[in-house]
Amino acid sequence: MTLIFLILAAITIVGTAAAMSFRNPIHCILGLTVGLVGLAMLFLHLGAQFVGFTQIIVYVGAVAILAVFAIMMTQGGRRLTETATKPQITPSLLVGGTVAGAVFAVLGWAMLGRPSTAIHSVQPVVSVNQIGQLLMHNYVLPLEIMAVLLTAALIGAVILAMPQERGKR
Amino acid sequence: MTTLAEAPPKSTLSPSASNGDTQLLEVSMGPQHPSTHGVFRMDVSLDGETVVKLKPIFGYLHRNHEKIAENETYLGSMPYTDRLDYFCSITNNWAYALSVETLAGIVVPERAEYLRVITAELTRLQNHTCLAGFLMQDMGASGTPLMYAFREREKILDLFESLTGARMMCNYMRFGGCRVDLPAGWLEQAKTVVAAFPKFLDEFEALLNGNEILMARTQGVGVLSKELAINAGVTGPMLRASGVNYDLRKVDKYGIYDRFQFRIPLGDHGDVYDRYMIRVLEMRESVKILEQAMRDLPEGLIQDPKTKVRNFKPKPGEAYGRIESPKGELGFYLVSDGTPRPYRFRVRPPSLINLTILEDMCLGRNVADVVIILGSVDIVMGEVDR
Amino acid sequence: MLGVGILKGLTETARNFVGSYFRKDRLTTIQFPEERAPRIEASRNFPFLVYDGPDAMAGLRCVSCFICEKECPPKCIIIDKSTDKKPDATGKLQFYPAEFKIDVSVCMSCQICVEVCPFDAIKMDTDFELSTQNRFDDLLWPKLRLAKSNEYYHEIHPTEAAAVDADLAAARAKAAPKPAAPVAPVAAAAAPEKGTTA
Amino acid sequence: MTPDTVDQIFVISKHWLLGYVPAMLQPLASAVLSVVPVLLAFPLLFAITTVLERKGLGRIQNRYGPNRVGPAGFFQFAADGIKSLTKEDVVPRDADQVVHFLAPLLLVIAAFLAYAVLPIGRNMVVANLDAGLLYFFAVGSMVELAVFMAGWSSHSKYSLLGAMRAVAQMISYEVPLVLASIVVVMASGSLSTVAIVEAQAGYTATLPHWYVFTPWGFAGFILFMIAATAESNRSPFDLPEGESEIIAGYYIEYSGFKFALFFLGEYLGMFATSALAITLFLGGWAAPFSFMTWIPSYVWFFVKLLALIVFFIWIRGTLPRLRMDQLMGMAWKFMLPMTLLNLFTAAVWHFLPNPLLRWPVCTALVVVPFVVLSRSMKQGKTLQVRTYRYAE
Repeated sequence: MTLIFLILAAITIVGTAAAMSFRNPIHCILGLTVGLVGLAMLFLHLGAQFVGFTQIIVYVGAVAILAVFAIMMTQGGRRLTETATKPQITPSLLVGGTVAGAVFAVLGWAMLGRPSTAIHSVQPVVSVNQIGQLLMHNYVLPLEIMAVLLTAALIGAVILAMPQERGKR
Repeated sequence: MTTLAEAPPKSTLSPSASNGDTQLLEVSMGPQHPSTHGVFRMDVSLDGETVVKLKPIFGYLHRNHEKIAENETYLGSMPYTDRLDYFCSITNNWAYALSVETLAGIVVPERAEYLRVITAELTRLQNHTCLAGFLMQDMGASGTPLMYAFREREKILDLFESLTGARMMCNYMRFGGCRVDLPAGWLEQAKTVVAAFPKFLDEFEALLNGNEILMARTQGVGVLSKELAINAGVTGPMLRASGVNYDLRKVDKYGIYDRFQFRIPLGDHGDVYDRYMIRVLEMRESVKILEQAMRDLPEGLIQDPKTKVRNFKPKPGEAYGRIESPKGELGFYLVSDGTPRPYRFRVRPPSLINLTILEDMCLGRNVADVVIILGSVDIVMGEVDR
Repeated sequence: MLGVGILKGLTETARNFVGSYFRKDRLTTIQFPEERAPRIEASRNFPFLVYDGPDAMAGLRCVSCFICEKECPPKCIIIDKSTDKKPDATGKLQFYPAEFKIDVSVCMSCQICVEVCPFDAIKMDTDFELSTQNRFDDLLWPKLRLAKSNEYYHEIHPTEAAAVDADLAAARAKAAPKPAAPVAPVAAAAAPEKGTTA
Repeated sequence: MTPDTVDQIFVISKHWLLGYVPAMLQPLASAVLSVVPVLLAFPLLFAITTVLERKGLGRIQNRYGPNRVGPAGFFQFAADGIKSLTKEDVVPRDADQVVHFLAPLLLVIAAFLAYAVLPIGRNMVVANLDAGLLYFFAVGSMVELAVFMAGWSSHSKYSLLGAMRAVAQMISYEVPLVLASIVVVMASGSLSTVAIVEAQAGYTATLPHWYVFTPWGFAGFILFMIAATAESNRSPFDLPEGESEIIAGYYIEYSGFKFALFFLGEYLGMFATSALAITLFLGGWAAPFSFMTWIPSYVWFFVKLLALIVFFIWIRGTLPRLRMDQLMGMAWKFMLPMTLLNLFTAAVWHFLPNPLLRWPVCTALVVVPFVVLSRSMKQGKTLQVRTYRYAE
């Protein structure tokens, strides 16, 4: 069990590290994808099928593709040779470091704050059915709010992308 | 737009940054491209997939046809005209023969005129079927309509072979007539082929005409306005699809076309669908002409006996002979200085002139549209580049 | 309604699919090496030289008059005229081609050489299986390769060959009383040429 | 042997083989024994399909199709495979070598992974996942990445155009694909493919309870098949390849066996989506009539699969290809509303227990929007068969 966990963790870490260290943005995205897939597999390993597969559908199938498209459209996939040549202490690095530190601090606090036995406890069996029940009963209002929000975003995107000649005619 | 010519950095993808607002992708379609109908090239500038600039580049198949003809006897140029528009060698022959006959004042016997009409209209049938097939091929129909078109074309080519000896390079017309008379049984065979043709057209139209995808792809695409078509000198089915009633068979009444009852279909929109449909309808009219011509075919000479085969020297002068080839007005302009070779030989190729307005039809359309617009122009590179 | 045209097209292709199993006109392919299309008599490919009698080189009708070489549009015929005269198939002394070559890679099968030949010496062949390994020498056909018998000519173009033979026989019969006159066969043979092509 | 033994022969033999494996290795051996047959069967089906497709297209086009290699040309696939294996593998100099190499692999792997949740026969599924349907779509979304990698890494304009088209098309059609299959999830109450097949089990007077025999199921099936055609880049949605426009699209710069891998990946994707359509709407491995249940379940599965493949080939032999904007318009303006309405129809079906009422209501709910939408699509473009005037 731990061996599988270690492999998956290694995949995730290598993927995300690659995402940070490659120079070609497309390669970074591909590295990030590997990291995301590794994360999804960690979810699956924990028995959370729904979350794992949703992670792949959303992040690999949509977000990574979207990022790739964005990079391709804006930069043409050109290598960023002029940037990131040497690690320099820049404001961005500072901000990034702070955020990373904060995240790690929170995670560490959460893990250390709990009794260590929690990790070895029996895996909760969460079926898709239960998730559906929860979404449709307890959390139906948040779900609907999210749906409205996303619909609004969708309409906004459509309006933004609409050809502008319509007004001229 | 200004930096288009600048070579992109080696490792980048092709979109070269232009004015910062849009990125243009310059794609060279051809000369090796499956749907440029030969060695034709279009330098297309794309914004996304929208064409913002299209530069047709031809000349890859240039063979010096006109200059060769000026160093060749009048008869010797006849087989070369086969190779202009290799789909319609017989109409090419006819246009050339017509101009030489005008130059030398040769009278063509009646039977020969009928034979010319019959073979030329058969040529029109096979050209138009193949064009429709190729157009569908460009639209991605995996060859099915094209194969049906070829199936019918083979029958007509068989007729050509048994009459002229060759399927495509017929070399059939001679000054003052035709080279050979009909072999035994040819007319009956031709009658069966022509009689079966409308049935094939019905099938073909059932396969395609009402097809929603075809309509969506072709209607409103590549619109050519009446004015532009006239100004650009566009001729043939393309011009008629734009709604201009101009068919040399009616205007010039060359040969004996005034003896036949037929109508000229005209389009109202001038888009790809109209160009396709006009050709289909023209085929039906051609079948009518063929039926009448085969019915009325008289007996008699097929060759003006006074015209010499060798040492043919027309009087000094000039002549322009033109016919309605399946692609448009095909004309030959000849200047004779009294020697056995023409002093000047000039072809008016309908394919080339119809191609000149390609960019006007393609601007603002997609790559996919460019391909079918080009397909609907009906070009043969042998004629465009000569 | 959307889809009706598509359904119509689908029935059409289905008809052809089923028809290809039952009807010959829906399956037009001819499986070439095993099957062959029926020969069409008038078809032409590249020229050949006709000879009479058993000996190919002695019986060539060609008298190397250079007309075909001159008239050939792509200039693919190369003739070397002989210096001496040899008796032809009828026993008359004639010039003969010391070498007669056709560059078939240049030839465009227009058959103008056939039309202008006053001696019916050059005709169009129908053999199309001509692939070679060598694109230069093997496509420059010498006299030996070009020479084919009159019987072969009869075999590939029976109607035309019969007419030519009749015309030649008539010409010879006409020319027989005056065998010494060299001009007569030329003039006489020129006229039948019309008959064969007309 | 009883029909039941024949039906379960693969399951039985697997268990029999597992008996010889030490207990510690049994999970691994079980996985291998489940996976290997799938890895063998579907590439073989791919090989057969290439021949069938070429022969079928040939017949549609009045020709024979391949008929030289083996009896009636049936071993053409072997010749093609050997050819593509022995061909030179050309990689463009400017290509991104690593990504260029990985793209076909990822495509084929993703295509193969999808088969894990497809029930090929009774008790014959590699992994009976609780969220099987979700797994299928998750794996399917990796195909897009592979396609993009192929198009981008080749550094060719045509391949880039093809990749953009392909990815845009696949993302757009994934939405109707998922929405069309959700009606089945609503009806069966499960995301597990095995449970979905079981929900369609049973017969009413020899006729099966397949979802395709309900108004929403029929509409869902048609919509699913249209979306599946687009997802697998088949004609008339084969724009990413578009050989007359962008030559071969994203795999234009591939040669040799990598090219063959793309082909394999595409066909495997097509089989997988067809198999999913069978699972969702056509009762999976179930026999169409109750008196035919003695025929083994896997036979039914493959018969249905072949029928769908034949339909794909037929479509390909008939239709020209759509244009990019029309394709997108179709996805968002036709497929999406129709699938959403179909969800509503399925819900109505669920809450109207009276068969006399729910049949006409649901049929109307399917047919009326279709007519209205197709009218509006045609009127927007004023598409029509035109009549022409003649000049004398």
